[in-house]
Amino acid sequence: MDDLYREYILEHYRNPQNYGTLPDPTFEAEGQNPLCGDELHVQVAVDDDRRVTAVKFTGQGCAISQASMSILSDEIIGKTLDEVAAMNKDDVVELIGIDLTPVRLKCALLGLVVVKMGMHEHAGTAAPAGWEGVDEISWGTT
Amino acid sequence: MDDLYREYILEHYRNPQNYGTLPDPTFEAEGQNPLCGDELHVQVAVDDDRRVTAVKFTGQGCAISQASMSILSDEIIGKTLDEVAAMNKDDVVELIGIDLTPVRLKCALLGLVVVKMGMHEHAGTAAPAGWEGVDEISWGTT
Amino acid sequence: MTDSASTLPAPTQLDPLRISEDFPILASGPNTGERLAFLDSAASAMKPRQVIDSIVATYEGGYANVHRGVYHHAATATRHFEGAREKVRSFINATTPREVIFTRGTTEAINLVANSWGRTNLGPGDIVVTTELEHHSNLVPWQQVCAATGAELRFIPVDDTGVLVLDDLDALAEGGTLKLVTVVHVSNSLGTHAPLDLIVPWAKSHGALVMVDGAQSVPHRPVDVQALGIDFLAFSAHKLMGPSGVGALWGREELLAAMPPWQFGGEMIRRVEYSGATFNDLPWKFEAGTPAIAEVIGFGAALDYIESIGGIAAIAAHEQAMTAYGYELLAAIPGLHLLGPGPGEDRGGVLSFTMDGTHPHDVATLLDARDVNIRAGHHCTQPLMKRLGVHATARASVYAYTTREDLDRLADGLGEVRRVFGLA
Amino acid sequence: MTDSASTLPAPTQLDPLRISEDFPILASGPNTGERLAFLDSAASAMKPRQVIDSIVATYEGGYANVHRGVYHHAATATRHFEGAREKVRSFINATTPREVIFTRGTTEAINLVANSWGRTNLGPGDIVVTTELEHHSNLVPWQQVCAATGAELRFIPVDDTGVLVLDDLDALAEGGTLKLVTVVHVSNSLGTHAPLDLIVPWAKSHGALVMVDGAQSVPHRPVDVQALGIDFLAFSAHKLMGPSGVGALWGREELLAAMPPWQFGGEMIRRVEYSGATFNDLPWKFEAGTPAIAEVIGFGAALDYIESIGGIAAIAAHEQAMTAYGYELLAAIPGLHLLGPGPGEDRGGVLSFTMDGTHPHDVATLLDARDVNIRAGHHCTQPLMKRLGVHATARASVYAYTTREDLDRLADGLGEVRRVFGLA
Ligand SMILES: Cc1ncc(COP(=O)(O)O)c(C=O)c1O
Ligand SMILES: Cc1ncc(COP(=O)(O)O)c(C=O)c1O
Repeated sequence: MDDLYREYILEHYRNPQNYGTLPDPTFEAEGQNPLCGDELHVQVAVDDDRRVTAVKFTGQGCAISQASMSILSDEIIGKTLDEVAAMNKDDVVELIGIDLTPVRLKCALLGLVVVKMGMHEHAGTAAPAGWEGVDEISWGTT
Repeated sequence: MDDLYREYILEHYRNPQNYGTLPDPTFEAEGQNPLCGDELHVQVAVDDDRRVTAVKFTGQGCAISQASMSILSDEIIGKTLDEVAAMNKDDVVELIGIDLTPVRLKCALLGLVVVKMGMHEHAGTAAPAGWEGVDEISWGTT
Repeated sequence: MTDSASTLPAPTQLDPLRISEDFPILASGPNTGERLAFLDSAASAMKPRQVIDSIVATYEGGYANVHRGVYHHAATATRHFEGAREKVRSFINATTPREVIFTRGTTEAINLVANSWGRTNLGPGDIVVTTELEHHSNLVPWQQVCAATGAELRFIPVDDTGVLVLDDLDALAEGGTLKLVTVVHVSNSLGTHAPLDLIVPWAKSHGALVMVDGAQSVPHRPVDVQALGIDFLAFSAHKLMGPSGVGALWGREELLAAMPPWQFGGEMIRRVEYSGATFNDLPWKFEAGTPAIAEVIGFGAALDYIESIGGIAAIAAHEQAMTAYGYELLAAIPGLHLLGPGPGEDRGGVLSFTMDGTHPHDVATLLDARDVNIRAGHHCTQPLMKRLGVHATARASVYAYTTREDLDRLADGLGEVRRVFGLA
Repeated sequence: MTDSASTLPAPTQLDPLRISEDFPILASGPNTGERLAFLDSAASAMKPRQVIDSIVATYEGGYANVHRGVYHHAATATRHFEGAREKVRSFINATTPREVIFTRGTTEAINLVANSWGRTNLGPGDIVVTTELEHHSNLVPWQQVCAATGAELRFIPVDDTGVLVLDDLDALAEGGTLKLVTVVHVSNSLGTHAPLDLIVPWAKSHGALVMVDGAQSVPHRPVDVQALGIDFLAFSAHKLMGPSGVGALWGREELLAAMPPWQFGGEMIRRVEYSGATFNDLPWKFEAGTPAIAEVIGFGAALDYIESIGGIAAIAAHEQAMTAYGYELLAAIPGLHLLGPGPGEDRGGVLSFTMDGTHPHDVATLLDARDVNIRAGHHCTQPLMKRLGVHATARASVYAYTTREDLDRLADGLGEVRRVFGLA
């Protein structure tokens, strides 16, 4: 049972990285997983080269969603927005390193989806219809 | 296979008794079995003692519905209306003397139902809601 | 509960381990090989071999489309199909099988009433009363039909423990015409039992109809539609150990007879012309298209199964014992908060809880590793969750096959969850 | 049929006797113990062991309510359930599984479109065109929605053989706005194949949508929704050897996305408050309540089964051969009149006939004694029967498991019927 939630996840859950708010974010977004009530509010600051300089988030929910966001926030700082845009389900799965059923995978992906929704809004491009609409989360293919 | 449709049934089908119309019926009624398109128009003459003196019918449909009506018409001539009112599914089954699935039973009962509908209308009493509504034909109990 | 209770024979005592032998899926859990401690029957119950066998028997030995076929298998399938309707009638003590409409489940049954009865009987100035406890399936259809017709939807409130507050019922009927009161009989989220003995007379005194969402009551306690004095009842076969894909609406005959059909097509017609159609008698008027044949027959098999293990009263007694046992076990866990009515109250076999420092989804995931299955989330009652100030709960629910050992494993697992999260 | 046909590999030749071994119910008829000559697949097909096994496997080893459960069986059931959606997508070559909505069957799928699309898009001055061939399920819903919205329902006529007359299509679009053309792909009563290659471009030239009732085409011939250029397709699993109680609506994503939900409850919501609700994405927006879990999974198993015996093109070829054979046999019987298109034409595997001096119900009853199962009646097409001047027909229909011997027994039986009725 301990394997399922490695110490690594639990540590991020108890002491999330980049928790809080930014004074002057370039963009921000929030999202919920209506299935379980997980919520995240994410703020991102970007420099002139479209490189992420800071990320802060607040939220509440399960260990998986909150820890994944914590791990993700560390990961994307320093990346360009194009690099972030290229990230997908598999990257998140690899980052958190545990096996998840589809329902729990949605928890893990919430952070990335919220960041991407913020990027779309910022860029003025059409965002995916909604949380469930994100193709990577389609049930049929996992 | 011959057993199923005894010569008796086929004889009534080919040469129905009391086929035709009455000049001066006491009451008449018609009915269809919407499942198979069987149709019957029945006329009944009754004397002052409420005893059936004549029955005539026209119609078209399967051997079972037409032969049953033919057999029934012979049977009810001479009966009082109260005696006719007391007739039920079992009486018809006994009269025709063959085993029927529920769907075909509806064919066999069409004649009795039409006669009873005519009696109700004549008496001014509420008729059963319709062909399917006749309790004896309820699927669950056969 | 009633004065005459002592004169009734004591219900059979269920042996859940014996009963579990009828459930192939319980024999061995997918993660441990141990017995599956399945504590999510409120979402959907497992199926006994008798129900599975019924489905196989239909397809292997008596299948055909129903009602119109002349040949042997068509007659057999029709007889079993309509025989299941009679079993449902008898199970809820309806007066005639014409009052039993087969639907996909509770949700479709409620949508049928909302669309057929609601759209013809509701208008501006009319009031529909429901409760703050409702499952989305008995809430959203009424929101929609009220929005479409101009009727107003009002709520019987709950207190902080999720018990209905009936103190000011009459205020709910003020300023309009109360047409319908629609109530979940037993809450799937909390186990709260709605006091129909108070609600029904109140509704009737206003000339309103009463619809009951029986999804969580019909599978778990005796429900007698005549004794309750209600007008509509909706429930699902999959929650009473029957197949998925089928359920029933019961309605009083004169109401159903006056309602227009909702779906149109084969089966439900009497006579069709290119220019229009007339419709069949009850119950078929409301059953358009080929029905769920093997599922309806399996529904009947599930009701037979309930009878065969001692009947619904015996199941209710067993669940009451299991719920009391589980309640005590959980209440003893530090930081665990049980929601809903207390252990002594009349309640359903649902134990909903939160645990400090853990999220219900994590709790359920960690328990799954031990083959203890519970549900986590809002249980399709988002507004109720918000009203109670929680985002989600963990929920364990019991049934005929639930053992004390299942509940012991739940409690042990929760102890382990606390250790994993550094709480113990 | 197409220029490139010769470059396609010839479809596998089916061995119906080998295939019949997969169907337990065919092994022995209830009246004679002989093989069941089941010639009523157009009403509902029999089920192979593979489909029955799938249902048993779900209930014995992978059952739970879908989509929300965290535990192992819930994940398994959800994966198989959504996997079936992908199989349906692939079978009809839809672009995404979001376009596949599970319903109880064809009838519910059509009612969904009539209520959701119809009530939001139709009004006075609008025209819905259908055909004189329609099953009640694709007729009565449109009568109802046209009556409710003020739109007008018009009919593509048939000639005396039941073939659609397309000579004066444009007249059907005059004096109003053509919004929808809804057509039965293959007639269940006659076997008539609707020329969608002519009807679709005509509808599109008027800016209308096209809905296809695929109840009798999807199980029997390749149907590619993209190649056909249509907008909605409805069909039933029970007619393609899948379980009862389930079917599908396919619709183009942008149309479905713009349509309001029809039924309301669990599954189909995103966020619910006491005061209102927002709805889920496709396809779940249209799937309210617990779905037909084991049935949907069994639907997928039926599609796998079709693949495993050689695919839908092979079934179509086999049926064509059986239909031609049967046609010839029946045409040789004195006093027997075949309805519908001739043997050489593109037609479905349905042989509808009348026989002088006999009624179809008597024919079917007498054949049943020999375990030859056919249907008799109006086949849920009362107006078409009237148009063709018959009260009822006898109908034999073929499928993958149909053998020449089944058809020989039909012909022999019809000879016997004639003797019983003193006609031979
Ligand atoms: C052409 C056609 N359309 C619609 C239907 C209705 O299908 P279902 O009864 O499965 O809803 C049928 C089958 O009865 C059919 O043959
Ligand atoms: C109280 C209650 N009402 C309604 C429903 C809906 O039932 P179904 O999903 O079977 O339509 C459920 C089950 O989810 C329930 O628990």
